[in-house]
Amino acid sequence: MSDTVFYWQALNQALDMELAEDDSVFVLGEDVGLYGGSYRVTEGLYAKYGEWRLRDTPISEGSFTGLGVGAALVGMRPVVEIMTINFALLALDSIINMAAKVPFMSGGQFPMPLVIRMPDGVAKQLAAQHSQRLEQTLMNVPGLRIAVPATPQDAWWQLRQAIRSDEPIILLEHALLYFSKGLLDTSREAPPMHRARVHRPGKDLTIVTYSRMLDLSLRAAEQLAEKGIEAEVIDLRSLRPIDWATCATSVDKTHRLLVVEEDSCYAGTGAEIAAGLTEHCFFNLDAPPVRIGGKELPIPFNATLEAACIPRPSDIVRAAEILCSR
Amino acid sequence: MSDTVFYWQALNQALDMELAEDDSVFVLGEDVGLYGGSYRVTEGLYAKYGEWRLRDTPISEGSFTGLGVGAALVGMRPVVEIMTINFALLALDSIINMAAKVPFMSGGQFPMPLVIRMPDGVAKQLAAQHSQRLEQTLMNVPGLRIAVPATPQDAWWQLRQAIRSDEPIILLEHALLYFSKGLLDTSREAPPMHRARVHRPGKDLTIVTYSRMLDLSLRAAEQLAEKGIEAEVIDLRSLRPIDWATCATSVDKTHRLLVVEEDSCYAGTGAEIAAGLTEHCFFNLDAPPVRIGGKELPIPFNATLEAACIPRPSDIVRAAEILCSR
Amino acid sequence: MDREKLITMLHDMLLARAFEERAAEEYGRGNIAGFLHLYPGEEAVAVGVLHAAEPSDYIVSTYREHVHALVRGIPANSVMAELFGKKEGCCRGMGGSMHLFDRERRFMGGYAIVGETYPVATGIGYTIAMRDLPEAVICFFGDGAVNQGTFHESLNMAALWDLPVLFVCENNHYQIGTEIHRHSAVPEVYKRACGYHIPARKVDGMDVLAVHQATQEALTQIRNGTGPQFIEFETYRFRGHSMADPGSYRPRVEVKAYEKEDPITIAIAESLPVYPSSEQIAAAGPDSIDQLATHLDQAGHLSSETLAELKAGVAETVEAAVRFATESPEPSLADAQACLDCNRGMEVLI
Amino acid sequence: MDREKLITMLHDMLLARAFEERAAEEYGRGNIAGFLHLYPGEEAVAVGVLHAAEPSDYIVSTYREHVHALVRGIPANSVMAELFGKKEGCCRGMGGSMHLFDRERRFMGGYAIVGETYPVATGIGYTIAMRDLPEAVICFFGDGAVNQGTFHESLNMAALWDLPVLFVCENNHYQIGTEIHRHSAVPEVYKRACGYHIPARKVDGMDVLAVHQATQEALTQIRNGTGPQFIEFETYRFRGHSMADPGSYRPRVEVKAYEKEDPITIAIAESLPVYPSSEQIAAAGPDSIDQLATHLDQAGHLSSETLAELKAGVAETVEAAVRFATESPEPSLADAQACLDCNRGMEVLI
Ligand SMILES: Cc1ncc(C[n+]2csc(CCOP(=O)(O)OP(=O)(O)O)c2C)c(N)n1
Ligand SMILES: Cc1ncc(C[n+]2csc(CCOP(=O)(O)OP(=O)(O)O)c2C)c(N)n1
Ligand SMILES: [Mg+2]
Ligand SMILES: [Mg+2]
Repeated sequence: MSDTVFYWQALNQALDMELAEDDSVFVLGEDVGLYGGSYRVTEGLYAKYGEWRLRDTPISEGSFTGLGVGAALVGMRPVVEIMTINFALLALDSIINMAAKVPFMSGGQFPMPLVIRMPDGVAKQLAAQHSQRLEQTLMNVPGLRIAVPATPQDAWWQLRQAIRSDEPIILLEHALLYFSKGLLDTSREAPPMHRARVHRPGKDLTIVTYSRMLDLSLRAAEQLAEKGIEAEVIDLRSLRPIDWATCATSVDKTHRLLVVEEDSCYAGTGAEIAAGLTEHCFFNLDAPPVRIGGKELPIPFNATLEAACIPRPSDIVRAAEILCSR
Repeated sequence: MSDTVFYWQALNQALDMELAEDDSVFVLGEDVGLYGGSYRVTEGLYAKYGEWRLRDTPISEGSFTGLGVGAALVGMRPVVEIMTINFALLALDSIINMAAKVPFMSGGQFPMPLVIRMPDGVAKQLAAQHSQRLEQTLMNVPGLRIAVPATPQDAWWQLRQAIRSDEPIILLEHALLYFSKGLLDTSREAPPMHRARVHRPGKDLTIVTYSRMLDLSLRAAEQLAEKGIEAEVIDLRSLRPIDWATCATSVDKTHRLLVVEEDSCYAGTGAEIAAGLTEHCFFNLDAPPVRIGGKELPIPFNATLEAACIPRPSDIVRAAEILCSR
Repeated sequence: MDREKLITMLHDMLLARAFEERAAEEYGRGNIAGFLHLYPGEEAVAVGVLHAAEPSDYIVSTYREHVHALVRGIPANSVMAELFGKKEGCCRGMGGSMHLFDRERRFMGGYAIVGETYPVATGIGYTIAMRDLPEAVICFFGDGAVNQGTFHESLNMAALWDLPVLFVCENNHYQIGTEIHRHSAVPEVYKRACGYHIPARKVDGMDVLAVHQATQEALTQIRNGTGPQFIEFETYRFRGHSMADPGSYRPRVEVKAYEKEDPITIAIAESLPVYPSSEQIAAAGPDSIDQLATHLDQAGHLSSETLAELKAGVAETVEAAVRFATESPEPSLADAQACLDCNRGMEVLI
Repeated sequence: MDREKLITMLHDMLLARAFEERAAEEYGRGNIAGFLHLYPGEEAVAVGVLHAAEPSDYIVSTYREHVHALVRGIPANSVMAELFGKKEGCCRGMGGSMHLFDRERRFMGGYAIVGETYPVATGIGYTIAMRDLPEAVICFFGDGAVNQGTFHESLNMAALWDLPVLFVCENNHYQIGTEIHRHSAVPEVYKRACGYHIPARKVDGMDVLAVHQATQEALTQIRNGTGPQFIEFETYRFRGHSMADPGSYRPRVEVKAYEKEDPITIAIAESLPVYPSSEQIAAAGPDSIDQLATHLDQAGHLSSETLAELKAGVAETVEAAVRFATESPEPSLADAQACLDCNRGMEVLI
């Protein structure tokens, strides 16, 4: 039952199961079919399910995402793959002004069982136009759910939950996670899709993070432990909604909050996390919440600068030390 | 010199002056020419400057915004009008992945003297698809500036500053402000574009707001004054960058912060304002900052529900009273 | 076509006109607010097209869709109540004038962002093709909407995969205040389907019989599995773009010409291969309702009594609709929340 | 064409090939990372087109633009240094392989989001037309890019306002792994310009002389003020889409055929009105560099010594470029900030 797999494999297995179980599920996007997906997520599925269920599309992000909306209206369960989130800038009308709003505007007549999957984040020297995040853009939209699996197990669980749900759900899969490995136990029951998970218990500060920054935060936590600081590390798993209860319980205990995100902090995901938890835990906080995130720059192509523009474990360690000394 | 004018007239005069002074300025958008603009902002200018400088476009938001980027690359000063911000969802690639990034990606070779103007906010029963805000989407983008004039004077100042600047600048003009009136003194010198303004001094709490919510906040402040609570009301005027100094000075004095925004709070503009000011003023705060904003719903068409979905002065008063009692 | 169907079509056109004129009045009274885009002048398109469709077909429309909704069979009561933003409106007051939906009648929505109808229709068409069903999708859009990128993207996909979509352009010559020659490099809209090898033609949108026949032919083709079809209907709106628009960018003579009945000159204009000149427009342009009534009359189908009855009938329907809308309760915030949550089935998701 | 120009073109094609092959090697060594899209096989297009352009014309390109940049005159040193992400790269290491810019040479950038080149080129064209200047804009894009909405939107505007833009499609038959018949309802790309009344033709993109002549003709038309032109160049990339792509979706026989020189069969394929069948492809497909060299040789223009000299010369240029890139310093965070702030002139804005 339990196996070590790549993140992309977990997604691939999840898709395979859902495609097999429900013939209203179909996948569409650029090179998801014959090619097998740029990150191998759909590998082997085209041969198995054929071109109508693994549909290679032209480069028309706005419309093929909207096509997913139309198909969902008549009860299909489309899984739209946008090759990377950078191209989702062309599909935001379909996502925000159609998928998220039609169930509401129609007076509740039309559920929207649509899944949109895409890699996001800063990968390796893809330069400014290909290093977009957009998480906060989507977070602000009532009607959407956003899942951010950080492990193969979560990727498997959350993709299956998303496909089975009647809500429009965005799955953000970090580009650098596809080839990371982890345990996948297909017999374990899934927690609710939005439930945050305490990955490491601690008493001195709470680190709230998600997606690829989880791994970095855990590494930082180990270094902090050597210095006698016990960080509690929480993986949000979902950005809309946020599981405030799990986070607030931790902050109320540790009295200190460090938010780690990859994107530039200004008006980013961490702003909501910090503001929301300040509302929940203000009187238990010993110091102002600190946000660690990307620099206020488009991502430079140069490798050294690129690395300097997003958080490194050492940045997290340093910030945590300062925070704990206040 | 000083005159009472409509907000749209202030913008109209600003455009007229800049068009007259610099022949590299031109305006483009749907119905900005012959028709004179859906909110009258370009009235009379087509007759005066001709079709090349007041260019009516097809319904092609993605490309005519990108056309502005191309023209700015060769030194023009295009003023793109997107009829309403709702349609900017179709132009975000041009704004975020082109206008904001080209100066940087080109290694600093190409400044981007581009202005993009658009009405945003909830108007009167335009329903969910036409009641978009998107402010926080744009705020998160390094390389952009965002001005949010709340008065005719600021509209006049900030549009002229934006046109003269070599940076890509977004001007968000609230749809319900066009037909509001205010003083315009064309002889006064403009403050820096991003400078926040204390519209009303007070000592008991700080209300930070912008755009149309300024007027509502000022009305709430008057009601609060009658109850013995003196609110200091700050109009941000700019969302990127935010003038932290002006805001923090006030919060350090009043010890209480109330943020008023029109959009839904979750991951909205107010999240950054609250998180940022908490970082600046934590040890001077007597209570957690409070955010007042729109409900977590797409905007309903029904008038009563629409009104209930965005802040009203009474909501602000109530929140301020509770905040001051903590 | 049998007499009954013709009379039904005339009825629907009369109802459409009466409903819209009344909506304008109610807007004036403040009972309707927001953007209100009316249809007078274009009735022949909605009626001709939708009477050629089967109940199992799907309809995707724009913000100018009251008449599409009515002709499709959504009761005038529930359309008017939606315009009033009331709870008994077809979208419980959440959608309003620009967003009419009706699941039962496969009326898949009014979309207010220009260009959204294409991908939605294409997605429904994809499903039909995948399931190999005999249904079709009818996708409405205006002449201005043709310049949106989704037109290009969606028509390419629809043609590439032979999807059963009928693309219906309501060419009323204007994108708000911008006349078609000023917004389209190729003002003969149907010619723009050439980039996708989609069979396309132009049809007189003021002649309901021509509209009906062209639609039937196209739907027959589609049901044969040959992929999408495209029809441009040339028509005209008698009013401004929306209630907020005085329409002063249009030459008076042009509007007048279209308002005047003249079936001979329209026939001339119709036979022209390109868009008519302003002189031709000025000389042509019938009101399509009068045209159909005349046709029925001359064919001995319609007595003046029947016409009077029809008119009285639709007046009553509209009057009743306004009463219904007025009396309908307002939706509550809890109703709004329920609409948003309509798709929350899964326990695992909170 | 005079001998010198021909030799220069051959030189540029050889440089292009050598530069790209070396870039692939440096990628293998880890000196270049990220997406690296190479041009071997397509050299005739960049060289033929850009040698027909004036220095005062503007060039807008994609992520597969190293060769466009080199042929336009950006020194190999500064292109290679940019690929290495170094400070002396043409964009100071901020842009990288997909974002080459050069203000002086009017090289207006490589854009990595498919479909962005159209509006940028249209905006530059708008400015030229408004100012009534004799310049033109050359806009590059691939066959896959033709399905992006901006294609449609921008071509409509360019045609509507008679803008001086030459739209150049580099049709290499693939959108990454998706062959053109699977992404375009009308696979003859040039025919898609019909929706905008833009004069369009298809030209053999493996024959640099044909490319050059077609471009000259189109630019002459454009400078006459008649509006945009469109040329589809049929070509082929010998490598995968990018260094990350093994290209296993392409039949071996197809790739082999294109790699082989055969000027007679290409002439046959060229004369076909439609896209060639796989058999025809298999039978055709020359390497355009060999083709030009043969032409020069047969015309008595090129001795084998000259050819050897040219080859040695470009090898040296590329070697020097790698040395330069290797030795160039890394940019600092302060440099990055300065790039972002390049447009901060106004004191009023902080
Ligand atoms: C993307 C987008 N841009 C602009 C608008 C504003 N707008 C509403 S209707 C309209 C004109 C549409 O013209 P056409 O497609 O011819 O339809 P008609 O109104 O004439 O029926 C415009 C520009 C919009 N709703 N959506
Ligand atoms: C909007 C967008 N969607 C997807 C991609 C990913 N992508 C990069 S190149 C490419 C294929 C482009 O094909 P084509 O236009 O034929 O150019 P070629 O690479 O063959 O030169 C794709 C899908 C992208 N960069 N931008
Ligand atoms: Mg129209
Ligand atoms: Mg290609």
